[in-house]
Amino acid sequence: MDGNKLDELRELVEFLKANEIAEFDMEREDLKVRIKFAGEPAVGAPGFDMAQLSRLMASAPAAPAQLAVPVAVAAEPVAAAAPVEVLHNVKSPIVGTFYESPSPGAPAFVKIGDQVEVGQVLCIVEAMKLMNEIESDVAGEVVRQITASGQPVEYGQALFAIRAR
Amino acid sequence: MDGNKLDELRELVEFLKANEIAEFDMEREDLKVRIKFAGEPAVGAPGFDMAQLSRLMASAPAAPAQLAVPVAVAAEPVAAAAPVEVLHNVKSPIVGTFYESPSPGAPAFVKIGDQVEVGQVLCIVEAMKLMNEIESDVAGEVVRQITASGQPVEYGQALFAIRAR
Amino acid sequence: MFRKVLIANRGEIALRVISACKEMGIRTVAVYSEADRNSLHVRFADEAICIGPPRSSDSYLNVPAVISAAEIADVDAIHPGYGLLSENANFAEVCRASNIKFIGPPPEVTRMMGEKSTARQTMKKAKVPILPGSDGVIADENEALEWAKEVGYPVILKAVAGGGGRGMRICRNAEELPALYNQASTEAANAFGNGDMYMEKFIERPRHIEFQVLADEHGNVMSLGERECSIQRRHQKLIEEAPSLMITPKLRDELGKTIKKALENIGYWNAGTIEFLMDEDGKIYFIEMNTRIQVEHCVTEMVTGIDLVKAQLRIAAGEKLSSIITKPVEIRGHAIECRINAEHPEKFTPSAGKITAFNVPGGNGVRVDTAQYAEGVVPPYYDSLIAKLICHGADREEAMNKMQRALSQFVVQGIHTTIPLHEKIFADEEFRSGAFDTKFMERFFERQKES
Amino acid sequence: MFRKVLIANRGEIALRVISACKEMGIRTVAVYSEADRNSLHVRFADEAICIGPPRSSDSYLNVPAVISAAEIADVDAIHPGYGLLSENANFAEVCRASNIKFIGPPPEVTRMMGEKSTARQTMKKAKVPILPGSDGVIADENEALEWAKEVGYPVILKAVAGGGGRGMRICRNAEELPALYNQASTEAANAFGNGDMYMEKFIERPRHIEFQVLADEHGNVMSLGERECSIQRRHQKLIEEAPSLMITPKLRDELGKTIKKALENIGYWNAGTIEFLMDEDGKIYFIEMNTRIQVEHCVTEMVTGIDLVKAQLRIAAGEKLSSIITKPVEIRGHAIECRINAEHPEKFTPSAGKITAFNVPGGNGVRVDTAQYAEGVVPPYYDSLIAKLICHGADREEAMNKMQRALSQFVVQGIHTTIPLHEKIFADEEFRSGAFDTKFMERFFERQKES
Repeated sequence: MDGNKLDELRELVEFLKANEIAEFDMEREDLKVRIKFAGEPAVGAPGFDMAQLSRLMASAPAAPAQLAVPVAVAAEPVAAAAPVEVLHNVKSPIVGTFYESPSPGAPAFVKIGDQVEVGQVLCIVEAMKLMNEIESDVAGEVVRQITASGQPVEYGQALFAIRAR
Repeated sequence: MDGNKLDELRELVEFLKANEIAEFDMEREDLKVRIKFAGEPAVGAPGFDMAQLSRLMASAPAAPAQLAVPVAVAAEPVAAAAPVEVLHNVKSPIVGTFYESPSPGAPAFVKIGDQVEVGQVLCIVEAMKLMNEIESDVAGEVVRQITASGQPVEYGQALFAIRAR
Repeated sequence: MFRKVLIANRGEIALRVISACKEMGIRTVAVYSEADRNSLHVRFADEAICIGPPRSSDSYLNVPAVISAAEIADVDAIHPGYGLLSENANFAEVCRASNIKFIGPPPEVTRMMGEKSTARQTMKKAKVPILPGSDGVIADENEALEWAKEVGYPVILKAVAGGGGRGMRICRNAEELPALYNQASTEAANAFGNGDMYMEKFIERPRHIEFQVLADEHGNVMSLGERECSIQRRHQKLIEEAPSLMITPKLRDELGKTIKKALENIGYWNAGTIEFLMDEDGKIYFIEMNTRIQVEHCVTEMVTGIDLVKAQLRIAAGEKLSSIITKPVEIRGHAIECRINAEHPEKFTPSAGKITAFNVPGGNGVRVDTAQYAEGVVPPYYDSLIAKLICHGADREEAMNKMQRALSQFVVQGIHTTIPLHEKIFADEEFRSGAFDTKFMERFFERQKES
Repeated sequence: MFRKVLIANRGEIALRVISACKEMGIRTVAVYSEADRNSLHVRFADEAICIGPPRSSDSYLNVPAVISAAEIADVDAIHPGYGLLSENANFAEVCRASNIKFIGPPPEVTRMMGEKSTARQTMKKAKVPILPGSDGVIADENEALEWAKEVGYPVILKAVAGGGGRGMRICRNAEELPALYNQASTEAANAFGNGDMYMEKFIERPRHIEFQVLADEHGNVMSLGERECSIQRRHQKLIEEAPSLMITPKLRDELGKTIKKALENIGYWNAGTIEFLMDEDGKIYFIEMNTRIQVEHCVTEMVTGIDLVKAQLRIAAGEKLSSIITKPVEIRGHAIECRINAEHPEKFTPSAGKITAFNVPGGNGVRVDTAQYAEGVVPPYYDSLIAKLICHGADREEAMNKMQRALSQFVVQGIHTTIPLHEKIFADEEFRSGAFDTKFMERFFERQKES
């Protein structure tokens, strides 16, 4: 599927979501689509969505990943497109300041490409002068560090993307 | 799918939502669509619909006829249902008081079953002490007198239903 | 008090009047065109009657249709709102002939004040300062020179039949006058088929200041202070406020007394507004009178605490001013109104259509007068005002800050509105300083272009 | 003044504080739970930080999360709103330790007034009339008899650990007291594991009247008059108004002076409310003090013209009352507030869900404080207040009529609300007469059942 088609599909999916459609089948000479949404449709669909969305994008990088899931599902039956990889995000369980290393100048807890285990410390989030070690909740390879060291993070904000094994 | 098609689809989905349809299948040479809505349809769908609707029903019998058209189209492929008869409504061109006869006690201009011609006087609407003769804008049979004599009528209010010939 | 009132208007002012009636226990009848079937004034009235197709001339301006509706609904009185039939003396006469109380001044007075030169003479006689100028049509360039000498330069020549700036010339001295006079007269003759000219003193940077009055049907008149309406674009008011920074309590009091005398003389009643221009020296000149409730009446309500629409109804029902306004009028704090129009905020093209999101600001000191709602439709047939946002603060500074806050919380999606324009005006230093005039918007647009 | 304030609350009060800050040029930081991601307090704040999952205990009541948010956003001060952390002295102490100004009274005073018996003693010492009763726990039935003799019958016995009516008995004479005392004490011991009892004078038909105060951090206290909050259902206020019909200017003045002295003594600062019960003879008794802004603060704002939230911010920034309130406090007109809850109007079951249509009334004298909107969602995790509708009129009659009009124009679809209940109350003769008490709703429901 080319970029154009993908855009169309995205538009379609958003449109269906906005209209709270649960299932959608369409067949044409050149295209056959079947879409089924997981769970209930997004709360607060229309309304202030666009503004909200931009805020979400800015403050919580986790959001787009969430949107990506139904698109991936929809694309599957269409053709042998390259599968969209779903990575696991380790999120901050608390509000605070993110640090990649135990102390200034020290090496980071983990670097890109590292294999990590469940319970392994990935970083620190400082809250109220306390250093809280954040452990990985999945075993796998560190693919991306989403937040820069020294940056404030809110509850639920994604810190690392990990390819689970 | 081109933009045109997407617009069509949007129109279709909105129409289905407005009519609180839960599932919809359609098959055509070039297109096959199946739509299933999530959850129960919204209470009183958009805006003030229910109140609006009842007012519309009360004040303008024309409105439901308009709604009927797309429903008929949708129903078409389903079965050979009895055709819904579409009668022509003669509407009041002015605000005033409706009288079926030229003076109290006199016989009515027309009665049910009468054949009327274009331009034939059907009734009087009194406005500002002036008696305005209302003429038929269609030739055919008087099927129903919608407004009772002596009743106030607003602009566009239906007075007679006529089976056009 | 009236039992039942018909509101011969639409939009926010119709709903404003309906609300006042409801609060007074008066039944209401809305009239509407086919384009306004889903409007809130239709929804919130006790009864509603469709009076015609969308075009105003076939519905809201259709006198027989409105009167017929009043008759079949059996109302005691008609409130005309502003615009539409509100200053139509013939309509008021038909109401009278139909034994329906017209909520406004007597038609004779409306007619008199609608004639510009009659209004001028009337006010002059009552010692209201009027804008110096020729008393009527100027015969030729020599008479023009004489008048100009008397009025004092600069003067402005205007076509009697004029409009839109055509047949209009500003003259700054006697040398250039004859040529300009002849140009303007020729232009007017070509454009309007009438080359008649009159002359007025030209004020380079006037402020628009108007006084709200109430008068009962027993000869009592009261001034409720002024509004400043200098923020205009092409003579359309955009922002109004009360009080004006230019009117001292002493001047307010003096002008109030003069106006009172003038209106007592002419037998005025109900609500009205006397419009003035103020020159650079703070001198004030009568220009015209509006014989109806105005769009911007709300700012006066906010600072005086007097409900002007209720007062209109009570006056029309025969009550005396002394029973309606029982305490001396006091001006408290400062109120500003923004007109929210369905227009592109830069191009000013009208923007009709369906509103897809509508969030109205609320909270302390914020008033919104609107008949719009989420999923509502702005029809293309009528004026573009969809809401009035009024903020009241302890002083002008607080009112402006409140307005900025409220504008930022006023969400309208699906159509364009003037909200972004107002946000820019309220961030403008000249506007905030209060030292502006009716040419403000021109300078403002220049500044916007530059930045 | 503060540069940046964090609002540790949600819903209408969060938006109320954000609006006040905006109008004062202070940057705002909203905190929110995952359930409130699409809330207006999040949308209209300058910054917003998610502090936890939907449950209050994990987010809005989570002190470390709120403080961390304040630290990463680098704010000067925290406004706690009402409910949640607003009367949590520990939270105020953590703020102090973290060098963040808590916008409210000092934690020592909050703690003192939170202790019922300490508050009573404090007020008694300052000559504020308190509800007669036992000074603390009653040892046995004999002591109970002695206290009852001193207090005067009828009296009410209450369990120290009590709640929900259990361990509570009304005694009308000495004969029945011993048995009732023992029953209540046993019941309390069974229910709460603590049989300790205390006694208060029982008022059959009390009115709930409360005084709003402001105090600066320089020892100055000011009373802003009272609110009447007798319309309650199960101790939840439904309708509040100002002024109370039962408080004469003389009584208002006297009580204001007494309260002023009492709060000066204890070193109170910021906004607070002194709650009283009034008996059938018009005598007034202190019951408790609320050390925060209250839901119903708006009615006081409407009649005094004083912005209480702005006053809170200015006080917390160190300003003196004399610079905040520059003129003597005057009560103008009458204001009434209806709490619009997302509840079934007869069964009172909470009604969370998506709002499908939302039309807020506007116009003259109508104020709406809400954070809801069309397409907004009422989450099931928090209290059910979705809007406050406040009407201000020249007198109580006009305010009530305005409320009826406004209620009829307040459209909420998709969820149930208490709007229909309020409409019935405002049509009720007893309510309209103003001669009611805190038992009003019980009688009202009886009447509704009968009709």
